[in-house]
Amino acid sequence: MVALIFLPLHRCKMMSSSALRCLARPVAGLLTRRVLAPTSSRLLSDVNDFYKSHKARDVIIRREDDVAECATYPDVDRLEKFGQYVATILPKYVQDVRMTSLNELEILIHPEGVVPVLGMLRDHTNAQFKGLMEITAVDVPSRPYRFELVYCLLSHHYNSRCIVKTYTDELTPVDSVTALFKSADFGEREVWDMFGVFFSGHPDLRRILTDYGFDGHPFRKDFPLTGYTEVRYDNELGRVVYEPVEVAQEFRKFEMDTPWELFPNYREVPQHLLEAAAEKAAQEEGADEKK
Amino acid sequence: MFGIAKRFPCSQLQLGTRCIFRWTAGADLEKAMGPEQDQGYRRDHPLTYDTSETAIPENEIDMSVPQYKCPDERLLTMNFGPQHPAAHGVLRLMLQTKGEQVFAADPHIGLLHRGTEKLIEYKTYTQAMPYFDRLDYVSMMYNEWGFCLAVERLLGIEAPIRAQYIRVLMGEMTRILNHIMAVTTHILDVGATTPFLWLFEEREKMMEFYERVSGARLHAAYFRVGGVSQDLPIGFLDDVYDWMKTFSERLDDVEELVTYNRIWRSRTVGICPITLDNAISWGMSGVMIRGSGGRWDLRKSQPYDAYSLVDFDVPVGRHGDVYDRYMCRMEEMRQSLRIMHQCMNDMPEGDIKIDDAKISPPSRHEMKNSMEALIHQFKFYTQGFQVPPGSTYTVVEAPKGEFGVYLVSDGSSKPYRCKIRPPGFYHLGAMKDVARGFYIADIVAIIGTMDLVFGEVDR
Amino acid sequence: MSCELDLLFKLIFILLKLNTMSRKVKLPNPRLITGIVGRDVVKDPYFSLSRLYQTTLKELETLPKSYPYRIETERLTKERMGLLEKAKSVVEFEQALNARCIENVIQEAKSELLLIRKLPNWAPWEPLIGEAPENQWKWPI
Amino acid sequence: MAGNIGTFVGFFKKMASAPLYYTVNKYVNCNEFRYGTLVGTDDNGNEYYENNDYFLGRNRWIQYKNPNWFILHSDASDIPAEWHAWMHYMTDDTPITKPPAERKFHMEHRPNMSPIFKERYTPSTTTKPKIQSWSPAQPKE
Amino acid sequence: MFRVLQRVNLTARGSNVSKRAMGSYYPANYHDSEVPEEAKTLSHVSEQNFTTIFGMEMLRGSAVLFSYFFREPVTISYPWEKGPLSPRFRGEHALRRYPNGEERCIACKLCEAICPAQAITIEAEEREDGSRRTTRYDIDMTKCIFCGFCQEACPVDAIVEGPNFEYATRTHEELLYNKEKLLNNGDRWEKEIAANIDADYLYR
Repeated sequence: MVALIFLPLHRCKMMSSSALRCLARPVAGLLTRRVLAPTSSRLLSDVNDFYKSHKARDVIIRREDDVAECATYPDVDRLEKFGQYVATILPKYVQDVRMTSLNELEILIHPEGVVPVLGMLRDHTNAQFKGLMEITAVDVPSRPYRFELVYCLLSHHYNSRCIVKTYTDELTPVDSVTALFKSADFGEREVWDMFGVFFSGHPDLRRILTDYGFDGHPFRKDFPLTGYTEVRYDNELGRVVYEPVEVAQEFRKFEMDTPWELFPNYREVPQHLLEAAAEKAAQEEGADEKK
Repeated sequence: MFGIAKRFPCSQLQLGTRCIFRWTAGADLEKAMGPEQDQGYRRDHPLTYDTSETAIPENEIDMSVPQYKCPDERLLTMNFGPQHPAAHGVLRLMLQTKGEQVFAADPHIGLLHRGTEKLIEYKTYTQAMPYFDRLDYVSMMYNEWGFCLAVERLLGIEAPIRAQYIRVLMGEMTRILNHIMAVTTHILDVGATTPFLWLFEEREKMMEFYERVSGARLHAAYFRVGGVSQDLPIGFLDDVYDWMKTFSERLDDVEELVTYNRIWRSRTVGICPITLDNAISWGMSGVMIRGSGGRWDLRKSQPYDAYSLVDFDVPVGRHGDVYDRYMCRMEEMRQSLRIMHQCMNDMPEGDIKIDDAKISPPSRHEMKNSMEALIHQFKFYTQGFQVPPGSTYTVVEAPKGEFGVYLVSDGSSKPYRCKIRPPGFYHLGAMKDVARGFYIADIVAIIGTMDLVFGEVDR
Repeated sequence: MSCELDLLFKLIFILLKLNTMSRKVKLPNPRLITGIVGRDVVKDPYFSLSRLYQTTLKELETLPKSYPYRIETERLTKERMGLLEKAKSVVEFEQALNARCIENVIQEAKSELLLIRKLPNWAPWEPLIGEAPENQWKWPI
Repeated sequence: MAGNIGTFVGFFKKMASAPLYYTVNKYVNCNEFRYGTLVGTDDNGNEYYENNDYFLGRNRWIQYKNPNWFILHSDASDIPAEWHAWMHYMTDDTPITKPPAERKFHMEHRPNMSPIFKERYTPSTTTKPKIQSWSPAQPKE
Repeated sequence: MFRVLQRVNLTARGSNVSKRAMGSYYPANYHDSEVPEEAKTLSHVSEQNFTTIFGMEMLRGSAVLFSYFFREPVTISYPWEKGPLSPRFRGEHALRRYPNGEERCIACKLCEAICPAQAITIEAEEREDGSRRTTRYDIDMTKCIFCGFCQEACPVDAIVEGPNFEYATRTHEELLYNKEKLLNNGDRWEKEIAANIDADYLYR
């Protein structure tokens, strides 16, 4: 983030342009056009004619009727039905299917079912999630299985997305889906590098984004933001050396949390309150019946 | 003519054995590429009768790893980049070559890894926004757009209609910026300097437009959650219109020079053909998938902001090679002009930020005259705004492809996890397969056609 | 006259082009009428598709009878078979399915078939192998 | 087009009227033979020219003041704040047509001093030291 | 051979499909013609041959190139001519003063809180006249990402990103600005900063 904008030419400016250039300038200037001068344009004058006449282009223009089916996205009803369907055809692995409030379909599965579920979603005619757009993980250290693995799938055919989630910890390997999706190659390597989730069956599980010989998995929540080591070029040794990290000014963590409760809807309701509410409702019902 | 015998096999390998369907291939292919090619077909399958088209392979995807042990003494392992000028940044490619022919390519990335996703976990949503400019630093505003849409989705808000139009306008300008960079540097790598100089002049003008709306030529930080930071200045649209009128002419010049040029065509036609099935399986998106005939554009299929209100066409290639992708990019630039033109005409008056004091800061006039607004100003810039708990995977059709943000919120003012899905990362993942069998000079063309920017690949 | 000229041109053209051709990859098959790269025109789509559907139906019998996937896939396959028999042309079949091209439909049928072959190993009709630990799917914590 | 013919003609007109040494001096300073109207001069002696026949970006230029005839001076950071806006096309008003409000705290412009070691800015703390030293020789009272 | 070399415009999918409408399923009817329709026409072939033999596409490209010879060069010779900037430009930071010479900054530390790069460090104390002012206002310009949030956050328009961008330095230390340097910047550039803020008041 060094702000190097322009290097000023300092007090050493000599004649830099050739005589030829200086002679050519006035001559060229005679026949020139204004750079910013407006001229007529085919594109803006008549768009349709332009595209009709432009047949030499070696591409097809997508027609409007080709995308007519995409008018509504996402198709919530269809996605919801599809989620239910997935739950019925894969009872062995699917723990839960959720439709989030943002209209995204989430399929929560047992970690052993990664390959079957993703395979089913890829190959089944009703699903056709041929694209695995992203694999990522979320580290929640307070859970018994701290890593939540997220597979974002895309069905180009049905123009819909779904998210498959599973879980694992530092030691339990998860089956690799590289045999199903080629994009999983880089995706799983990244998750392995950043979180240390091991994918069994991956043909080439190496680190990808961090340095050669890097130690640790930086996106875990217990990995400090500054890291442990820093590098610099050592003139004497003639190579890059690693040193413990030393920052001139500590990372300042401003306390920005508000003391007020923000989203009461998400509050955990204590069990005794729930029971009390249920009792009260039952009593009222009973009272109604008596009346 | 003997060149064909060497050349054919490689492309045939690409298209032939890795996918279910094979092209009607020359017989000399298997010979040239060795025994590895024989797998993948079961002639004795009950369904097969005579043509290969109905043959069902046992495993349709063969994830073979590039071999690093030289099976042959004549194979040479060589280093391409990270200082190579055609590597488009800090790409280190380990190539295994036989003569000039590449047998395996293994991209080593991460030389520009900054841990943006980790940094964002320590920033408020507002603070995280400028980091997105720095991901794909040739399509800055589009990255901001992806993040803003993700947060807006979690918040359950939508930008006002004027802001949506401004976003589309600036987003399409960004698309032209990006495609100029992609196409001209690609042409430059292949050997022509002139279009680079011509179109960078236009790029410079667009940078000035960037500077006028946002205050920075490159890292704009212009889009905000719930709108944009400031309205367009007076006279801006007039100047954009003037520029647009000359720009399509400039594109014609470049096409006249390059498109039918036999050198350019011989360097691009038939290079790196990618089948649609493979492109999808590799997680490709954007032009990479459209060049292979995929009719897929998120602006059309999953429209966001004002894209459902504008009319445009999407170019689709037929051959899936470098040339088709170049054509798609050129056409997309023209289409972007069309969209911009509509935006300028249809843009209504109105707010440019959401009218919610919790999410967008008050105007300075308001802040200096109203105590409540001042309190909101302080709350906004210290605490930020709180986002309801949940997670979303939101995508935009960035110039390079599908730019996705997987955002997890825990109800505080900082994201719990923010995963950025850069399109270039997955394009590069395909390198080891698509580069196979081509010459080293073609690797340059392939890198160019993938439109790699290492700010986003390495994050 | 013009035909002869054309032939002459062609000859010169071939001679001139031979040199550049050696640098060029011959395009695999320029006849890309499906518009999808890598999806070649199938010579006999009716035969391929009906054969695939028959095999699918046959192999579906290896799955348990009450398995919803089997029921659904049988229904789907039969429906498509019916459409295939009813359709007078390939285009009509494509339109009935709202498919881009029949080759895509063949591709779908193939992957379905491959999937069915994998299913006995996975046995996804069995009961759930394990519940998620408590709080695993709860958010926020 | 027409504008540039104007430039061309204007060039010779000015060439005829101005003395030769002046023309050469201009070339050496501005890297090019060009004529424009002198819009103003700032406190350092830099001269500002304008000729609207050129396109935006070239129609305003500066001729830096040389310390003597031998040393050529062209430091981009030499433009003072009141001319900076005009030079960068932020405004069409020059400080002559629209002088800025005078404040007593306004400081004289200074170019970028980084190349000159003695003049360059060195960071220093602006706070009082948190720990005060004392001289142990003097006994506390 | 011909269709391989010359990429003629293949017809769109729709028209191709309609051409091969058929009554039976036999391959003979289903097959698309080997050579696309356009390539078969004589004029097309002749044109392509002509192009290839005489290098017409090269000549046309050269003609475009030649036309650029007569156009005005667009290069701006930088230290003498400068490109346009807008009043919104975010350059070197400056601390401003009120017209009476009193410094504006009230040490509310909003800029310190919002700065994504944590480039700003502020310490404040009560001054002798009882007002609260900063004793330390450091900006590490090597950390700064020039997002402009500090000037947006500032309730008194004290910290601004001025129009100057020609402050490249030879050492890292020179970019660690302290309060004195920032105030000096403000005093030097105030004429232009004030004008820019006025010019942009509609949008702020």
